[in-house]
Amino acid sequence: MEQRLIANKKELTLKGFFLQWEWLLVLLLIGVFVMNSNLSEYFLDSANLRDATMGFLDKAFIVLPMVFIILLGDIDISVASIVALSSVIMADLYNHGVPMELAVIICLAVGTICGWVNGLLIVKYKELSAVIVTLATMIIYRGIAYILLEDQASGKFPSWFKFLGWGYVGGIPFILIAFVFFAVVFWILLHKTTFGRMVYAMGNNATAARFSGIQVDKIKIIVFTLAGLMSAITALFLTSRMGSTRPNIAMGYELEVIAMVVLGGVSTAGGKGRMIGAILAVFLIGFLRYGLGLVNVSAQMLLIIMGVLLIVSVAIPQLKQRFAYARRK
Amino acid sequence: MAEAEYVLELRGITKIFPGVKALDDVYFKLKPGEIHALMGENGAGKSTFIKVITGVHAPEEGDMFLNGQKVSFKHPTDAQKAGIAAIYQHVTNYPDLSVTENIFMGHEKIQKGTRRIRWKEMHEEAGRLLKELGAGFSPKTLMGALSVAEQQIVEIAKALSVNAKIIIMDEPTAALTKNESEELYRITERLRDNGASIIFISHRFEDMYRLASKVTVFRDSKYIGTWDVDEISNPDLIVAMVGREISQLFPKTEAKIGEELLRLEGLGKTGYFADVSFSLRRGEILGLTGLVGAGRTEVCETLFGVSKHDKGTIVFKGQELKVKSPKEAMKVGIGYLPEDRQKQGLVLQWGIGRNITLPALKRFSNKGMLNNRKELDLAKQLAEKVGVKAKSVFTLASALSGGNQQKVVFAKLLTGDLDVLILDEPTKGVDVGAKSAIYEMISDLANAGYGIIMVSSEMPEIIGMCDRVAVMREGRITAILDREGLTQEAILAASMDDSAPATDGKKGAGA
Amino acid sequence: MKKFFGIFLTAVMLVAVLSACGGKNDGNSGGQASGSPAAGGDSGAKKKFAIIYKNTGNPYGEKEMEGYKNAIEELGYEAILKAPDQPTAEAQITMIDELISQKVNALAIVGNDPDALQPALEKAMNAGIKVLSLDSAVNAESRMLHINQADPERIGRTLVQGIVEMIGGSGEIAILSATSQATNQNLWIDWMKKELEDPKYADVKLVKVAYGDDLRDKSVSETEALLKSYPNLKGIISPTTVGVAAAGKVLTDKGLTGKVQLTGLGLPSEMAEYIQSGVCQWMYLWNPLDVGYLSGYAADALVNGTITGAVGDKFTAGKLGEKEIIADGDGTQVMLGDPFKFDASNIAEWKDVY
Amino acid sequence: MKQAATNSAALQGAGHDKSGSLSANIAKFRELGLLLFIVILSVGVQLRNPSFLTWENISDIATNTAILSILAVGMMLVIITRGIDLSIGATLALSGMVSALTVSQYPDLHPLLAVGVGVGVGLVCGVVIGFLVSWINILPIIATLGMMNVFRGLTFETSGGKWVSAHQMPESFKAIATGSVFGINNLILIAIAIYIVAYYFVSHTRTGRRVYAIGSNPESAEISGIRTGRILWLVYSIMGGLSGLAGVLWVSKFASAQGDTASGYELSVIAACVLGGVSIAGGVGKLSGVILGAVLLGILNNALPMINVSPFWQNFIQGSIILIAVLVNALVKRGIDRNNLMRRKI
Repeated sequence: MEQRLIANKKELTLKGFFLQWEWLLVLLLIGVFVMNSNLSEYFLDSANLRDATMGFLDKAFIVLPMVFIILLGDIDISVASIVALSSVIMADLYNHGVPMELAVIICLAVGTICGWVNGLLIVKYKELSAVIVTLATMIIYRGIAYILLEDQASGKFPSWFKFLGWGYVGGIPFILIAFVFFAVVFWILLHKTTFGRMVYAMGNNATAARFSGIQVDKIKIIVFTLAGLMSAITALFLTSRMGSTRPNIAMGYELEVIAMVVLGGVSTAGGKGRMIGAILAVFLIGFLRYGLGLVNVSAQMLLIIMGVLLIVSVAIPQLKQRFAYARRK
Repeated sequence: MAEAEYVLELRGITKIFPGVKALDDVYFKLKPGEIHALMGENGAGKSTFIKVITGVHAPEEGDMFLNGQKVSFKHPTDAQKAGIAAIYQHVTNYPDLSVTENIFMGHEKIQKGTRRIRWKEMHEEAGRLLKELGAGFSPKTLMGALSVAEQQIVEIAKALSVNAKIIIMDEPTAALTKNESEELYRITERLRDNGASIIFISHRFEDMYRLASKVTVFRDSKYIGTWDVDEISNPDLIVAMVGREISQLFPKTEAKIGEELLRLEGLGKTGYFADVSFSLRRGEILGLTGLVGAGRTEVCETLFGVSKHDKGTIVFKGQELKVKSPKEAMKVGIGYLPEDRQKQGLVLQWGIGRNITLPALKRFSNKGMLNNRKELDLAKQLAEKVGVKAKSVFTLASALSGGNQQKVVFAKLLTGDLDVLILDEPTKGVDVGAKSAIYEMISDLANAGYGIIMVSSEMPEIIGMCDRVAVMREGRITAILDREGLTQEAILAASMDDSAPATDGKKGAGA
Repeated sequence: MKKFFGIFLTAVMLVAVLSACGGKNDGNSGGQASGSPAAGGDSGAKKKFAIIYKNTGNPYGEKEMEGYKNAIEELGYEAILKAPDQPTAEAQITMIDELISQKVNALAIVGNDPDALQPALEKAMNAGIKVLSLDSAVNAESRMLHINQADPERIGRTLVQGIVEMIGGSGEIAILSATSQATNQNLWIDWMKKELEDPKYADVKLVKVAYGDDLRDKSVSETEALLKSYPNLKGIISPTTVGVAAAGKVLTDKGLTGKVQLTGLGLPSEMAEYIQSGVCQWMYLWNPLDVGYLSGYAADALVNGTITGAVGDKFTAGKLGEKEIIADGDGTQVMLGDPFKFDASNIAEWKDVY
Repeated sequence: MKQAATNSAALQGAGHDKSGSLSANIAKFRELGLLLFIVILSVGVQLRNPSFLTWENISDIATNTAILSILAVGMMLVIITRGIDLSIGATLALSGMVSALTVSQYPDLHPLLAVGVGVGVGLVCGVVIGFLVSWINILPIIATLGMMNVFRGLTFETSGGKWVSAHQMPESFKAIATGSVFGINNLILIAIAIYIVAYYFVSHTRTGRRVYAIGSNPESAEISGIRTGRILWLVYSIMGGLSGLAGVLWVSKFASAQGDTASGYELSVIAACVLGGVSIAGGVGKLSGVILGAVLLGILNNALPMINVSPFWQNFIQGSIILIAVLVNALVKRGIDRNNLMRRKI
């Protein structure tokens, strides 16, 4: 067999570079800004924009690990309940005299454990889909929160805790800084490490990944555990913003998070999509909501808009395939 | 309609899948009431050919005539209506539904007015068909609970139930023992006598000699020729199928056999295989053959830590080996080239570079951080070593031909430092050119001191490549044959014979 | 090329969606707020008064917002009405942020949680916005003034007196409340319990407080459970609009009219049916229109400084006349007046109002 | 409703798995287990509260379970095809609201027409989802998630924030849910009727069986020439239609239509199916099981308040029961497979 040389440099075509979902999101983001600044004179105001991020970034922390989960072709609908449970436990402990610092650590621990349990159940019972497992744990985790806090709303945290959700560092909201930090960490984890590579492999072809010596179960558990941890982090910021917590906080967050990830171009079939897309989607949806809020669009109209946006954003890649296929025929 | 000379005729059929030409200008003629063998090695394009006939795939070029009329099937139902039925190689059934439903799926018996399913009739009809085929199970059994052979029979019953004029059987004997095959021959002949024309696909000569009056050969998705069975000699047929003389195809060089690497002692796994024992030494190529479903793949997967055995021991380099995952297996030095490279071997949506480096991420990452430069260099160097034909390491694996895909999977094995290579059907669905390249590679690896287990159903390559051959049947080793005096007959006898396993020193107890 | 086509398609469709929303919310904001807030320049001059209700699609809330809007428009200012789709504090916090950005002059809120809104509302007050709560209060630190639809004590005591009168002075009674966290309901229930401590209710026994979560199905099965578990139950108090209507429905379907008495706080429109049929002889509610209306004038008074929210301040609330601010725990409040009693005699004229 | 359950179970037995096949037996055994659990639960509750097993209470449970069980039929079909539908709560609300508004406008409208309106609206919703899933092949969970928001929003829009309440509805309309034929409440009768039709559909019509075929093995469904797309579309339309019906019944039962009607109800319906042994992996699911699952949930909702379980425990208990049920399912399935292997003589 004659030796043939194989190039190992990627030939970059400009078109290839710009024809990416992410660029579309950037365009849309710009579109949102233009639209909003036309709709309301309050939109293009550095202070407002800055504070707006505080309003929608709390749930964004869950988006980061959810990217991994959906890349694996799974889904986790229990995250919102994990937020509630870890937040409630933290508040409850604090009000029973546990120092806040410790309570915070325990909050993180609780979230992590919840996520780990999800992961464990999912790999131990492969015949159950992640949807069903997390559906059950979703009800259970929130159930525990109710048992703990019953009808109380628990709060009155020390003043420094308020800083998480409301504080600024050099005029920049702390929550924004925190999000940027985590976003970078998760971006590196997904795109620059062996771990991220393995996740992609599993998402595309779990069997092949296994035969290539990847410990698929271990990775899956880690990913779901990460989701738990980040939910706990969301719990911290959300609780701090609310100044008090109760068992029914963060209702419906799981759906918003999934919507953001999908809009970010992460394929629900697994294996396709990038971190940057999801991050863009967070800001896209966030600023869209904020802008529409500024002109007092009714809540139900917002619901409809978000629903349509989600459908359209998943429909498009599918339609593209259909057209491409039709062409080949 | 028998006035037409051919019930079925295909002219110049070409079918292209993204990246591959699955059928390249092939011809086929089927006379009424004949059994026509269609032969060729795995990947010669036989299965695609059937799917074209049954309307699953629409060909890019070529015409199809039914009783002289030109037809083109838009949809499988069209083919069914035209009286064409196929018994696919990978049994396609509904495990959660009853046998009756599997038989009648797509053409249920329904009441005229109410459109109600007539269960009673269907069950009776199904029962009758099964009895004819000499099956012992009730038509109300769930399909999932049947054995491969039993499911095979249900598939045939399905074909009977539509009293098809043309019946296509795709490798029906691949998983059957001698008696079962005999049974099948009987059934097939009766079908013919009832006026059906049968396309019988196989790469087993005795099937052809036993049944067919004509034989057509495909190779590398091309049409090679059609002959009367009694016209063509065995060697000629092999040349037709394989493309060249066995001797020049298999560059088997005598490697020096070294110390023992691997020894299985009474290995068993409930429901899959029992008391499997053999040993493997450096530089040796051990063939592992037998019928499909005889448990060969299961044994290999156990060695590779994909699944666990529940009896016996594996001895690797002197001490007992317990691998719980492929990762561990690769760490100790056992590599596996899986049977289905598309499902188990490759990430088709990825470039070949990433595929090659997947098992060896550690080698070019430090503390988990990837080093792309190093990765690409490694990928390039390995891809060239195995002679993959591709533009760059970013070429998508899905865009490669079967042969090149297989080479990529080989390259994956070369990333780790291994001692034992398990190659499961290494040349399945690979064109002749790539085949000889792969054979070359295998014997080089043997010379380089690897111990190689080669699983295959292809008699020629087993005979051509192996130092010793272990034959399995129904989960047991029935014979271990040495290179000298290695003949198809001997292997087939050991793999198909229904008499008590010809145990080579081992007891046939347990499980 | 294909790909380009795909992307192009994508862009077109998504932009279409966005512009669609753009279009929608123009039209929509017209309906939501009087005067288009999008109409830049002059809207800075016009004072803006915002109100946030618990959640959208609740007629009681619509009425309260309507009352507020009426007041503000009487005063010739612009009113902004907001309500999240779910009754959660998170959603209200976001809306408060949006209103702060819009530099509204005053913000009236019906809290979904007494404490959770504190940081947000404090931020609003620091931004110079006058903050008051109405109907269900937020805690004293996070408001300047609370508009109380009726004295919780009066509500609690009146309801107990009512049911006791209906059941003829003795027997088992139960309470069907809203969610277990509802601030108002819990407060009223406490007062009911206090009233029941009075010796003259010696043979009236409160057997259970059930929670219907303001969900129809749950309220119904909770009521049924009450009837099963306490066969000789004589009366039910349900201080929540959904609960009392659900209870009325159950009693009607089971033909327990007259056997088990029902009273509570309900919407006339919802309850008309059962009051006319006698299932519920009478029930109470204040006029949400007035609650909103009063809040509107209070907000205005806060903005133009006639009041600071301190005890003793007085202001005139349009057609409602002069109101005085009184203490309420560690905060201050304005009392609308006593709850209004609806019975067979007057329900007909109210059932179409709200 | 109970008897509907049992006899449809019997009939189904006649339908296909009356064989000696082991898995079939275990599947039956599985439902018996569920039944047993229900009995034990009932007895336990009965001991705590004697008024539980009264005829009146049983009929209450049945009435309250009727709507759930109607929805569960549709959801079973959806899940059998390896899908899921999160939008039914919203669909229910929308169609309920529309029909309520209609009757409040035209009080002398015949109740059947009102039902027709509701079903119609639901059907449209279902068709839309079916289109998204079968033609644009969007993952069901995502498609229904998005449409859930849309339908819910539309409900608020159509109602303009108002509720439609008892006095705006004509007696005839309220009678749909409250009326009864020889002592059996209409809801129960409707549910039974639906189950009989559904039973006929899944086990005696071609299309019905093909729903199973698709779920059991989509690839070979294609090869044997089943038009997968159409059947998927049909299934989601049925789901929508049933949600529409449920919407009307709901509104008529509670004599009130709100914007937030039945939000989150989809979870209970899915739970009922999962409890009833419908496999998310597709292809498996029996009406007898589903109805038992619905009844079990109905009993829980009714019993927990009656035995004074703190309302705060109810979430946890229901969640745990669902989890346990699915785990048991999984383990039983493994048991079957292991047995099948054992039977292979080697």
